[in-house]
Order: sequence, then structure tokens, then C-alpha cells
Amino acid sequence: MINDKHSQKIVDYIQNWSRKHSIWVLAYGTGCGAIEIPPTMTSRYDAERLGVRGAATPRQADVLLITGYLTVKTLKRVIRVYEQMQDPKYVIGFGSCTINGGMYYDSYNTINVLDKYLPVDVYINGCMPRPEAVLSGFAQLQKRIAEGRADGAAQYKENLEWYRANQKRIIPNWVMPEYNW
Amino acid sequence: MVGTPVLFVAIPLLAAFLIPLLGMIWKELVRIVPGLVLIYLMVLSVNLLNHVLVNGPIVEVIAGWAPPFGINLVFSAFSGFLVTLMVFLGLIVWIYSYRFKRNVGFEPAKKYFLLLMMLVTGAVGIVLTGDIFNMFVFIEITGISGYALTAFYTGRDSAEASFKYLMLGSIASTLLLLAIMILYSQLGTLNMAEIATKIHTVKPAYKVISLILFITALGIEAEIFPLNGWAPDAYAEAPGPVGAAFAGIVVKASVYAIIRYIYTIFDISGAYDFLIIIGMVTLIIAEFAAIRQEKLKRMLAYSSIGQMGLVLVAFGFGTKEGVFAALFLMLNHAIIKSLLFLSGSYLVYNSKDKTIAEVNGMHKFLPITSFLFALGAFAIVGLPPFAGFWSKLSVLTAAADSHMLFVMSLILMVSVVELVYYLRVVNRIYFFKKEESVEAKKPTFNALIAMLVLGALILVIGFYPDVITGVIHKASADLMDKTKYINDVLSIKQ
Amino acid sequence: MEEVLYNILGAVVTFIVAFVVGMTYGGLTRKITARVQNRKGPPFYQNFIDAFKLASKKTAIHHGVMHLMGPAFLMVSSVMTLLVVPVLSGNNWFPNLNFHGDLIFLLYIMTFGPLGMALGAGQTGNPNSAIGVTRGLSQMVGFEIPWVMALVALMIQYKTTSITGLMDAQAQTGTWLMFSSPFAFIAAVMAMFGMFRYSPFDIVGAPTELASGPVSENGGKFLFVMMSSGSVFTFAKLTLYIDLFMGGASNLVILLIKTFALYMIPVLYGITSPRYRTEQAVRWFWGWPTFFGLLAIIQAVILK
Amino acid sequence: METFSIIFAIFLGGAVLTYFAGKLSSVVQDILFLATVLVPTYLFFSGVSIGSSMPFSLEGISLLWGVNHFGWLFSLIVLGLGSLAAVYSVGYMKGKERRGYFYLNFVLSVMSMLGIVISQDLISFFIFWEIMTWSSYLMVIYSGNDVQRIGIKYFVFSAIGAYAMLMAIVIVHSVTHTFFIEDMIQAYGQMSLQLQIWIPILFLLAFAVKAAMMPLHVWAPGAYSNAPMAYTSLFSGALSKMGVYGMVIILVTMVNRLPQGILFREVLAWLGGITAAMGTLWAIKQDDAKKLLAYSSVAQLGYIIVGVSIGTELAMMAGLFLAVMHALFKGTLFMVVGAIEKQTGTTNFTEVTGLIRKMPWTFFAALMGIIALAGIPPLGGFIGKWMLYESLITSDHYLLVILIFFSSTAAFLYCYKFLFGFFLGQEEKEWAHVKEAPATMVVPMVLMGIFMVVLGTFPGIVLNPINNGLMDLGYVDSYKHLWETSIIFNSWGDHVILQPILYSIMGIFIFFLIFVLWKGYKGTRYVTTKDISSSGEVPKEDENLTFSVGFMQPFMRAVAPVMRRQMDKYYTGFANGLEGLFDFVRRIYTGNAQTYAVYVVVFIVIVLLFKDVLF
Repeated sequence: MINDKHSQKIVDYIQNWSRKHSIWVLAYGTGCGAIEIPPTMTSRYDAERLGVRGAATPRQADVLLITGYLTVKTLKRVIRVYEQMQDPKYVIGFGSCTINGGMYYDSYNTINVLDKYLPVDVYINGCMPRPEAVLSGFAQLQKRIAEGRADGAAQYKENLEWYRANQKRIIPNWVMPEYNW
Repeated sequence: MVGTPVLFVAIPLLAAFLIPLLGMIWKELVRIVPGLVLIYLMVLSVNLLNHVLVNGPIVEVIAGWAPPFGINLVFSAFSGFLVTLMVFLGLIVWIYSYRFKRNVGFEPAKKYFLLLMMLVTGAVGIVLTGDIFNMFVFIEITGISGYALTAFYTGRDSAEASFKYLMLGSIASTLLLLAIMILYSQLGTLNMAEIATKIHTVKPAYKVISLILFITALGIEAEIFPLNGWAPDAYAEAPGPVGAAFAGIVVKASVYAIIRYIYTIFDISGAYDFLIIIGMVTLIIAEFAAIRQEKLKRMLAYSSIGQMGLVLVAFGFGTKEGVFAALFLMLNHAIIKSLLFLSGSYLVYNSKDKTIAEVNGMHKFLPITSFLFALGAFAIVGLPPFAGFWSKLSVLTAAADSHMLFVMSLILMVSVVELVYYLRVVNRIYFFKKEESVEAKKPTFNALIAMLVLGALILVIGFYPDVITGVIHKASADLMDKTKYINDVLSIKQ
Repeated sequence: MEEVLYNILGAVVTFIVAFVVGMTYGGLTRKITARVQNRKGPPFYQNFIDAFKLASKKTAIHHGVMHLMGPAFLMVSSVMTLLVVPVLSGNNWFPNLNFHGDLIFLLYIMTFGPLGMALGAGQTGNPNSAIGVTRGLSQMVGFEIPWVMALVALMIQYKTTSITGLMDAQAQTGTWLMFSSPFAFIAAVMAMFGMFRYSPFDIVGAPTELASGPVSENGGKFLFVMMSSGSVFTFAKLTLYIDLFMGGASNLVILLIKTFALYMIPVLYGITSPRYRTEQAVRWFWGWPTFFGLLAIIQAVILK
Repeated sequence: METFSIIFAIFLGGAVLTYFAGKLSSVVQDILFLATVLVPTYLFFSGVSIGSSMPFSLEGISLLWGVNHFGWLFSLIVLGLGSLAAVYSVGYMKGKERRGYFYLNFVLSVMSMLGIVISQDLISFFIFWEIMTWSSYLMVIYSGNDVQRIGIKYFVFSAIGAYAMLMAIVIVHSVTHTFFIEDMIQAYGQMSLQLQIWIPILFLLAFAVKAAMMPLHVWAPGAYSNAPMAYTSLFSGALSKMGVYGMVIILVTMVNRLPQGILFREVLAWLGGITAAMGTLWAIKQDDAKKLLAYSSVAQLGYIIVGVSIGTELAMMAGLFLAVMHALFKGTLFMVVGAIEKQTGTTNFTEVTGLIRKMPWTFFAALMGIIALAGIPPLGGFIGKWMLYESLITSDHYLLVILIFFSSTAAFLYCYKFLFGFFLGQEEKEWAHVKEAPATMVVPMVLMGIFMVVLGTFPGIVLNPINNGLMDLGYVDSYKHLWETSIIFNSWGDHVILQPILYSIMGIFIFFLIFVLWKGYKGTRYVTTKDISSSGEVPKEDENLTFSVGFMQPFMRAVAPVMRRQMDKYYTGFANGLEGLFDFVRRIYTGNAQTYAVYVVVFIVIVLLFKDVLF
């Protein structure tokens, strides 16, 4: 009955709806962007009313929130955390640095384009993005989830070799276990 | 009539004097003859004991003068029991020391066995005789041979120990002579039975003073605190078998003398309590002193002193159970303490200053000796199912029956102390790492035989005490019955 | 055979009621917390969404057999508690196991789950989990003392150790035990703070310090089972308090009113207080609550 | 009754033969050893009928051996645990040194314990008691480290107890002139009040030492942890129960008839409670599994003492049931520690971790033992705990029940520490080579674990013998109103019906287990304990993230004030003082001849001075 196409569609719809309305964020507070998270969560903007709430560990989280530039050193950890998260999982790139390196575009030890290393579902532009922008980013993510178009994890699985190649190019000593599911 | 008690005195004395002559014939005879003598005496004493147990004591008159005028030997159940015990220990000691030291040449061996013979003579004589002056003579014989044996290892320490022994011993003989003089001046007789009949006529002051002198004099030999200063040194410095002989033979004889005086001769009731008091003091002081000793043999010496104190306490109850317990304790102590001395002297055989620390890990090299020592330690502490338990039990029962709970609790507390210092040694033997400096000496075959016999006895008595208790019951009954003794002696007519 | 089936059916119904109520209470707690912090807060059914999302999440990994069993252990203790506690007094719709165990049994079956969960958390190998478990157990030792004192006071005063017996005692006298033996009630409520693990006693699963402690390696279905068992457990414990101290409830509405009123005590106390360190928490429980427990016992001895 | 003599002949002869068989071959030795333990067990349970007795006489003392229901209950503990531990120790002693020594003392201990429970007269009771003491002492010093302190402490405490008992025995004998226990009990009523008070005190002193009751427990941790584990399972499981055995007899037959008996009971019960609490706290502090279990044995015996000394029907049953359970689970746990020691070479929580996948069966046994120890349903420990609480509440011991509850809740802490420290936590490369223990060691453990589960649901299996035994002790009415095969009541009529509880627990558990594993177990894969969310960091193979040092630190900080002092210190100070006294006494013997001469003179003078007092 689960395998039936229509019922499968219904199930998918309900699941997406629930995922949309309960987003547990693992805020990876690199760089300066982390400072924008508290106002987003607390009384003034209160992201919890959208069902957004913080998660303690990758095992429990749905969204990996990368706030700001990623140095080579932290990239390793970020990849690790992402691969420890359970499906379905999404990545939000936060701030200009994750898009094109921002003000660190020519730094010797930061990466410029996050998308080459992790499948980003939603970018939030700005340096810094205000909480309104963050909330709109979440709303965007919710829309994508509801439409079922937030399939970054699937892409990551398909193009794993490409991602790995990029990652290994950046990270000199690669000691991480291979990602298999 | 299988034999006469006089042989017990005559034969070993004769042998003692013959040994040098025999040595001229064939050196080995020096070693063999004492053994033959002791074996004969053993057979004789066992036969006599059986005979006595059935039909009453044998009273032997010497030189045809009937008591109270002449000297008489009494082989009753009580004295017979002790004589058998002593001769048996003498035999064990002989077996053990037949090849005691290979390096001991002919001359020392001659002296050694001569003195051993004299020791046995004196001790047996003390037990057998019925005449107080004669007893004095035998005590002298014992003492002299004892001094000499203490100094057997010619050396500074041995000489010192022997000198202490000699000094205290001479004090003892002086006092003893004094006591005998007082009694003789009062009663005009030296025969025990005679004195026992007339003792009530003596004025109490003389009576008490002479008793005190007797107890002091004999107490020196019997290791009563504080008269036993000689004992630790003598035990520690004399050869191992001699220590066993002291613990098993000499001390027993002196205790016998004290008991004979208090039970048979004097009629002073307070003496029993006095026995208990000095016994307890001796016991407690000795055990306390033993726990802090460095030298193995000194420790054993103090332990033996303590046991003697316990024996006196048991005699002091004055009841039949008390006497039974005391005799049983004497038997067990003779066997077990001899075993401890004999095995202990091999454990510290090669060590320079014989300390307890030097027995570490000996069990790997002397398995049987170590096992026997541990057995003896467990037995003397009174752990069932070994021999010591039964005697301790009977002592406590006697104490309880005469309502001396305080004494009983003291005895038990002291036995905890005893436990501690024996366990320390046993742990060292079995569970410590051996010191490289000391190398073990395998016991000779005959020594092994001697120790094994004693160990077997411990187990036998422990598992089935009935083998011996019957005899002891008779002996204690015999001691308790004063009038019978007197009648037996005085009814002898030529 | 038939009544066995009926019992199972009743148990299922009870479980569903407990699940729904517990989840709703959780959502309401979040809402109320938000309002107290001057936020809008999530909708009251937010917990259902979270639970469903967690259930629908994939679980690709596990850390071994104990890790798999942990949630089941947890569920056992909450459901058993639920079954032993009489939900509605004086009705025989679902008399699940009300007459099969008494208070002592309840005390022990309530500790069954946390320990099994602790084993599961231990096998994940995450140091945070072990630390959280030790804190939780220590805290448990803390609050069990006043809790047991209160129960013992009730038992000796009414000469029964069964919950139904205590409910009957209240039914006969007509006064709730929270009035007739107030000290016991105070001690029990103080112990309840520790039992619900709201602040100030939430150091066990401190989210930022310990990465949520024992559950830090559990996501998806594991977390769903734990969450639902937590809500069932909440309902069961509240019902137990109601039965013991507030004369039980004859129908569902009264039950909900009473339980919610009682539930607000730890919640509101928690929102407005900071966090204790473990030894502070333990000492706190051995302070005033234990004193009130002693008073309760003295009162019971006098009145019995 | 020939069987008795045959049994003991087999024990003695077999012990000696086993000792010397080591010279031939180890296999022969093992077989002989097993035969020596198992054959008498079989003979006893098949050949000896309850109520049979065998009188004989030794050294003029008439002795009597016999079996009554109460003795039979304890012989069940002794021989049952004894044979299981024997099977275990064959595997445990493989390749160890001094196996003959071990086997000899093992057999002697079992024999002496059996002798204790079948001896109907005080002398053979005492003899067997002493044999038990020194054979266990020889076991304690087997492993050889720190022998002088631990071994002598153990033996001195035992000896103090034993001598107290001996004193009581001879006092009784001086009154009754027989050594039969029956006669003692008969005559007890007619004794003077002083004796009536002192005799139980002296006896209880002996039994309290063996039962490791505060403040006489200080020997226990060292002794339990120093003996080889295969023996400690028997030592803590069965040998300590001998103290309980004697205690019950004395309490029931003497103290009950004493008007002041209630005082005895209260003091004993409170001492037991304090023992339980302090033992638990010290157990939580330990980092060595042996020490932890040793202290926990002390604590558990505290519960048992509380039960038997409260002495209401329910409490007595609770105490005895706990005794049986303690024999089971503590035997199992010590066996577990032994297995781990054999496989890894250490028993320290801070060193060995994550063995669950290496030694699954051992883990199962440990889990069962721990659940039973913690008293969590549905295992047997719960029954005993439940009865204990109910009895305390119904017999008006309100503060004591709080104390007991505190200690048994705090027991969870060390229970979890035991399981976590050995089996859970990070799996180390250091222990990757570890294999499951050999079958001879695993089978007894697992058997006992299963038996504990069965007892948890059907306690009647054990409650029935306990019932008969108590009726033997002179409780006229049966206890049937307190238990059925799987129902337990308290004296207010409240009850726990165990069977449906077990079934529902299993049902719920299995249901949710299946739910968790739903959509295929293969969907989820096992990841090593290195794959944890540690802030995105990848732990290296050689870095150990397990949290095992200072495990229960916060709790320890909370209870620090009560644990500042240790009873041991006081005893040590006392012993040192005595040593000083002994040293002073030793100096009386100066080794100087003049002094000795002076002593002689002083002696004569003193005696002459006091001659009127003395003579």
C-alpha cells in the first residue's frame, strides 16, 4: 500500500509538510555570522514560531547553517558534520562569504564557493544578513521543502566523486572515513 | 613385672659415662648407643605405663631402706605419663640430631650425646623420685647438662646465654636447698609422702616461706615470669634440638616438681590462685614480648614460655578438668613446640643472625619443612582440626566450669596475639620473595623422619584425640588423689 | 482470553490518550514559555509535527544492540507506569494493571527506563552521554529521598501501600491528601521538580554544554520513541500525583484540569530559574524537601 | 546415616588427592577436583533426607550431625553455588600457578560450609567454622600482594569473632554440660539474665564478623578483592551467608525469648542499615571492579542483616530471600570480573572499556546480575527488596526504610558504573584482540543469570524452602499467606502479581523494539564508537574518549562530608598503639644477667610481702 503511487504522493505531502514546519537547525557558528542567530531566535524575531529550533547534535538536526566564511581547517569539520546528519538534510549558506568568498575572496586559507564542497539548498545574501533576511531564507527553504525541491542531499550522493575531488583538493591531509550509507 | 623404674635412672646414667669409652672402640657407637638406650627406655616406659594403668602404681625402693627412711621412686600413672613423654621426646631429638651437623666432629658429638643422656636422666629422675633432696640432686644434674648444652656452639653469644642460665640456675639451687633445709628442720624427713602426712603440723609461716622458696627455685627452671630471664637466650643460642629438649623435657620436669609440691606435699589452698596469677602474668608478658621479636628462635622461646604459663593456669584451677587440660596441654605443647623448633632451626639454618625476615619464600626450597612448620604454627595457635585445638578447648572448658570467665577471656585475647605472630612467619615463608643472601639447607633424612613423626602425631591427635585422652584422664585422676599416693608410698614394706 | 484482549485494547486506548495529552502539554509548555519570554511561540501542536518529522526521518546508523534497545527500555518503564496508575478513578473501562502492583513496585519500575536508556546512551560511546547519565543518576538519588519520604508518610498514615487504597481513603474522608497531609504534598511536589528535569534541574541534558547529554547520539526514530515515551511518562506521573494527592479524577475533563494545574508548577518554576550544578541540586533535594518529608512522617506517626 | 561419612570422606580424600594429582597432569587434577565437588553434592541432594541425623562421639564429647529444613536451605546455597563456581574455576585456573593449593582450599571451604549447616552441636559447628576461616584465609593470601596487611586483618577479625563464639560455647557448656544446640536452646530460658544477655552478644559478634557488619567490616574489601575471583564468588556468595545463618538461629531461638530482645534487634537493624548505606557510598567511589563489588557485598549483607534482625515474618523471609539472591547475583558478578580479568589482565574501569561486542555472553550475565542487584523488576532482586521495604514499613521502621531506600537508589550509580566501565563506552584498539571467555566459565554465569530471571517471576521456588526452614526454627504458623508461586503479599494484604507484569513488560519491550527496527534492520548499519558527533572532529584510533576517570564525581562531591573518615584508620591506630605496648613489654627482658637476678630477688620480696594476701 505504501508502494502505491497515489498514496505515496499523499505520504510524501504529509512528510514534506511536517518537515517544513519543524526545522531543527545545527548552527555551525563560524565567522562573524553567528552573531545574527541569537536575535533571530529570541523575542524580537522569534524564529520558533515557524518551527525553527536549535538542535544539539548532527544526529538530531535537519538543517546545517553555515554562518560565514569557511577556513580550510573548518571545512573539514563542516563536511564531517554534514555527513553525520541523517536524511533528509539541508544546507543553508549564510552570508556573502559562503557565496563567493565575500571580503575574504583572495584569502589564502578560506574557500570561496561553498557549493563546490557541500550541496547548498538556500543561500542567504548579505554581509551581514539581517534577521529578516535569515527568516526569509528559512521561508524559502520551507517553500522548497514543501515543493520537494530541496534535494541537495540527493545531489551530493549522485556527484560524490566530484565533491570529494574538490574537498580533497582543498584539504591536504584527508583522514576522514569514507561516506557510505 | 616387666621392669623397674630404677632402670630409667640407671641405664642412661651408665650410658652417659660409657659413651667416651665406647667412643674409643668405634666412633659411630657414640651416636648409636644413646639411640639404643632411648629405644629401650621407650619400650620399657610404655610397658610400665600399660601395667600401671591396669594395676596401680609401682613404688621402687632403693638400697633396701623402706620409706620414709630410704629413697623411693614412684612410677604412677601421672609420673609414668610424663616419663613416657620425655623419653619419647628424647628419642625424637636423638633421631633428629643423629646427623645433626655433618661438620660436627667426633669430640663435640661425644659431648653432645653424653650431655643429652644426662639431661634425660635428670629430668626422668625429677619426675620419678619420691624424695625432695633426691629431686634436688636430679635438678642439679639436669641443670648442669643444660648449661653445657646451651654453650654447645662455642661462641660469645652461647657463652653469655649459658652464663645467664648458670647464674640463675645456681640461685635456684641455693633457694631450693634453703627450702629443703627449712622443711627438714621442721619435720625431720625428706620423703614426700611423709612430709605430706605431717605438713599440717608445721607452723604456717615456715610452711609458706618454704613453699615460696620452692616455687621461686623451681619457677626459675619452669620459666615463670619474672624468673625466666635465661630462657630466651638459652633457647635462641642452643642448637635447635636442644631447644626442643628444653621445651619438651626440662621445663616439663620443673613444672612437674611445682605441681607435685603444691598438689601433694603442701596443703595451702591459696597456692592454686597463686598459680593462676603467675601463670596469667607469664602468659601475657611472654606473648606480648614474642610478637616483637626479630629472631625466630627467640620468638619460639617466648611462645613456649607463654604455653608454660597457660599450663600453670590450668593446674591452678585445681579441678579434675583443669588437671586434665594441663596435662593435655603439656603433651601437645611438647610435641608441637618440638616440631616448631626442629623445623624452624632448618628454616634459619644458614642465615647469619637467624632473623624472621630471612625465612622469606623458603617453601620453594624446603617444601616439607615449611609445611611442617606451618602445621605446627596452626596447631599451636589452636586451630581445629589440629592437636592444639583440643587442649585449648579443654582449658577453656575447665576455666568455664570453675567460673573464671575473666581468665578465660584473657586467654582468648592473648591467643589472638599469638595468632598474629605465627601468621606473620607463615606468610613470610609462603608468600614473600626469597632473599638471595640466604641459601636453604636441605634437612637430613633422619631429621625429616623426626619431624614427620611429630607432624603425623599432630594430625592424629587432632582428628582423633581419643587415642591419648584416656591415659591423660587416668593420669590426672592419679594426681588429684593425694591420699592414695601417700598410702602407696608408705605402705611399702621391705 | 476475551478479557485479556479487552485489557490490551484498554491499554492501547490509555496509551493513545496519554500520548496525545502528553504531547499537547509539551507544546503548551513551549507556548507558555514563549509567552513568558514575550514571544509568539510555536503553535500548541508543534510537538506533533516534530514527532512526525522525527518518525519520518531516515535512521541510517546504530551503535550496537544496547543502543537499539535503549528507547524500548525507556518506553517499557513509562508504559508500565501508565498501566499501573489508575487513570480514571472508579471506572472499569481500562483497569489496566491497577491492582497488580503497588507503590513500591511503581517506584522501581519508574527507574527501569532511565537505567536501560543509560545503557543505550553508554554504548554510543559519546562521552557527553555518559556524563549526562551520571548527572541524571546522581540527581535521581537526590530527589528520590523526599519523594519516598512523602510516600512512606502516606502509606503509614493510611496503612496501605497500594494506590487504589489511598484513593479509597480519600474517597471515604472526602478530603484530598494534599490538605490532610500537606507536608507530604510539599515534599512530593519539590521532588517533582527533579522528576520532570525542567530548569533548574536540567543539567542532565544541558543542550549546549553536553550536546543534550544522553540522547546526543540519537536522531530520527530513536528520538521519536524517546520523545513520545517522555510525554507518556509525564502524563503518567501527573496522573499518579493526582491520584495520590488530589483524589483522582472521575472523568477526563477533571483529570485534564487537575493535571494541567499541577503541571504548571514545575514549568513556571523552571522558566524563571537558572540552572543548578549537580551537587547543588542533590544538596537542594536533601535540604528543605527532605525536611518537609520528615515533617510528613512525623505527622503521619502522630495521626496514625 | 552413612551418607554423611561418605560425603565428608570424599571431600577430604578428594582434596588431598587433587592436591597431589597436580604432579601427574592438570587434566586429571581438574577431573578429580570436579568429581570431589560434584559427587558429594549429588550424594547430598539425592541420599540425604531432611530430618536424618548421625550421632557420634569424640574425646568424650557426644556430637550430632543432621539436616533440618533450615540447614537444607543454606546447603542449597553452598552446594549449588559451590558446584557452579567449581566448574567456573576449572576454566579460571587454567594456566595459573599453585592450582593444587587453590583446589585444596576450595574443596575444604565447601566441605566446612556444608559441615556448618549440618552440625547440630556446637563443637563440630566451631570446628567447621574454624576450618572455613583458615581455608578462606589461605585463599585470601593466594595472590600474594599485600598479604601481611590484608590477610592478617582478615584472620584477626575472624579469630576475634571465633574466640568470642568459643567463649560463649564453653559458658553454655559449663551451664548445660552438653554441646547440643537443642539443649542450649532448651536451657537458655533458665539461665541467669546476665548469661541470657551475654551469650547472644558473643555469638552475634562471631557471626557479624563473617557477615561483614559495621563496624567489623574492615576486613571485607581487601579480602574479597585479594582472593582469586573464582573463589570470591563463593566467598562473598556463600561463605558470608554462614554469618547470616548463625545470626538467624541466634536471633530466632534466643533473642526472641528475651524481654530485652527488641533492643538487640533495633541496634542490629540500624547497624545493618548504616552498613548498607556506607558500603554503597564507598562502592561508588571505587575504580577497581573487585573493590567495587567487595564494598557492594558489604552493603547487600547490610540489607540481609536488616531483614533478619527486624524479624517479623515478612522481614525474615525478605532477608533469607535476599541471601539467596545475593548468592546468585554476587556470585555471577564476581565470575564476570574473573572472566574479564582472565581475558584482559586488568579489572580497572579506567583501563578496559567497550567489551560488549567482544564478550556478549559475559555481558548478558553481568546485565542480569546488575539488574538483580539493583532490585529492578522483573528480576529476582526486586522480590527481596519489595519484601524488605514492606516489612520495614509495616513494622514501623520509618527512618530505617528511608536509609535503606537511599542506599539502594545510590546502588544504581555503581551498578551503572560497573556495566559502563567494562562493556560500554568507546571500543579501544588495545582490547581489539579480546575473545569471549571459555565455555566452562561462561556457562555457569549464564545459568545463574537465567535462574535469576526465573526467580523474578516465580519466587515461590525459593520461598517454599525458606518457609519450611522458618517453620523448623520454631515459627509455628506457615507463611503461606505471604506468598504464592508468583504473587507476593505484605501483611496489609497489598500484593504484586508478577506474571502479568512480566508478560506486559516483554510485550511492550518487543513491540517497541520492532518499531525501532521497522523498515528493515539492514537499513541501519553499525558504526563504530569512533563515529560520534564530537564537534565535527574525527577521533583518532588511539585517542580514548571514554569518560571513566572520576566517574561519579558530582555525587561524590555531594556526599563528601560523610566519607571523610574511614573506619580502617581507627583500627590501624589501635593496632599501632598495641605494638608500642608490646615493644615496651619486650624491653623487660634486658638481656642483662644482673637485671634478671634482681628480678628474682624482687619476686621473692613481693611474694613475701603479700604472702598473707596470697596464701
